[in-house]
Amino acid sequence: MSYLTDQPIDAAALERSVLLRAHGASVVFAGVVRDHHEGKAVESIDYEAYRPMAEKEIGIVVESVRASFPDVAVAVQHRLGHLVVGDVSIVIVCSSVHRAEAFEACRQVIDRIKQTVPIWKKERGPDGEEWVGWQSAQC
Amino acid sequence: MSYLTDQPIDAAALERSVLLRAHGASVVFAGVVRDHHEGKAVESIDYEAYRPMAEKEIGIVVESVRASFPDVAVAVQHRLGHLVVGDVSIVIVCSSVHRAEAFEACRQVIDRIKQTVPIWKKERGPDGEEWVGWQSAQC
Amino acid sequence: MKVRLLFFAVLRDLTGKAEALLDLPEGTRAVDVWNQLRGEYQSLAGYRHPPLAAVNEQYALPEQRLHDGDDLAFIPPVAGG
Amino acid sequence: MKVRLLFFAVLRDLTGKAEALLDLPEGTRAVDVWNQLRGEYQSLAGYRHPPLAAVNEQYALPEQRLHDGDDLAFIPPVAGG
Repeated sequence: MSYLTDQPIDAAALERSVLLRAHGASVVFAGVVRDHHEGKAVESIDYEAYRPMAEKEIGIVVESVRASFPDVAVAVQHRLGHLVVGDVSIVIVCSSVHRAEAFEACRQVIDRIKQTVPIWKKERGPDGEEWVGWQSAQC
Repeated sequence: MSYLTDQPIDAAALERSVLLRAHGASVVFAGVVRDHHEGKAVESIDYEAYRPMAEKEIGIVVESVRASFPDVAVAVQHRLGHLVVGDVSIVIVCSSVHRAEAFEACRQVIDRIKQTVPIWKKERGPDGEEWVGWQSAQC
Repeated sequence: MKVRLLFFAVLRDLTGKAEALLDLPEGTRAVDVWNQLRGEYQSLAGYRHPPLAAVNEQYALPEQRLHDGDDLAFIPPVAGG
Repeated sequence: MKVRLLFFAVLRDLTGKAEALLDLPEGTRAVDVWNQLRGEYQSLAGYRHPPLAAVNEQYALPEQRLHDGDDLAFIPPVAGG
């Protein structure tokens, strides 16, 4: 299954896809478009990816976290395209026998996806639009 | 709203009830009835509470975590009654501007609920039934 | 004085009751009620230390003295979540 | 040698292209392509250090030498999640 989608994410379906009868804990992280960023109002975000590479890089993150937490089942979907405030951009589900490793795995998956996966966002608001992170990358 | 329910928990509704436009992260913990406990097979669990006290104690946990994480919105529902493997017994939603405090708050809420709230479970399986924690409380 | 004793979970199963109205001498403590129960129910004999107690829906120490009209409950190990 | 250069996000906006087929001398490195872009596009002049590079869908060092048939992409600061 693809880690990327152009449709709204069905978090409940994602959760069911990994929950085993032996699992007692499910931790779900949802990233949501919020109405501000670094002091500026945000109305919408366009998410774009280098798709084949993003699929591979999310896969690398998932496999690496699975290796650290062998008892945790992991599912990820990242949405691309035009999202407005309140829309969910990413859902990560980690389910496991016990909760401690589900929390820890979920946290690691989102932290690492944010660091390494070639996905970008252009924020649009009343003051115009901007590719996040580009201005400050000047040197 | 009551923290206790005799019905299946609607996690999506609970999530919507706390998510603000300023929030960029939502962390959801679901506790699920699993098919084993301490080496024994489990088929179902009956959850019982000292209801008015359980409501108060969950409220104390929620207020205390809110005091530690003022930017985090918290919602909790615990289901009571007869649950089978795969049924969700508790859902905790923590949404916030940023993810770090949402993860931390969610973790603290479930850890503390498990410690202090007067809710009990009777596990049933092929080997009979048992109130969890009672045998080992002998002294 | 009258105290209402509430039974939950394993204690309700063992005693076969949901509650009992007790007539107790002034100064009775929660732990005294526990010891009385241990005398009545063989299955509680092994539990010398009382479980946590709750008086009027709040956790209380075993040594807490009870008052007329109190609700008392013993709280077996909790297992919510 | 031929190298396909892919543009994403801010770089696609700035160049107005999704991709370009480059004819490069043997031994060209990713950073050399970046410097060529900086010469062509005024808006990149301030970006002396190249963003991360990817060769054939894998992260690569700026000094990596390119080969005929490679896909090269510069990866502006990522912002997924």
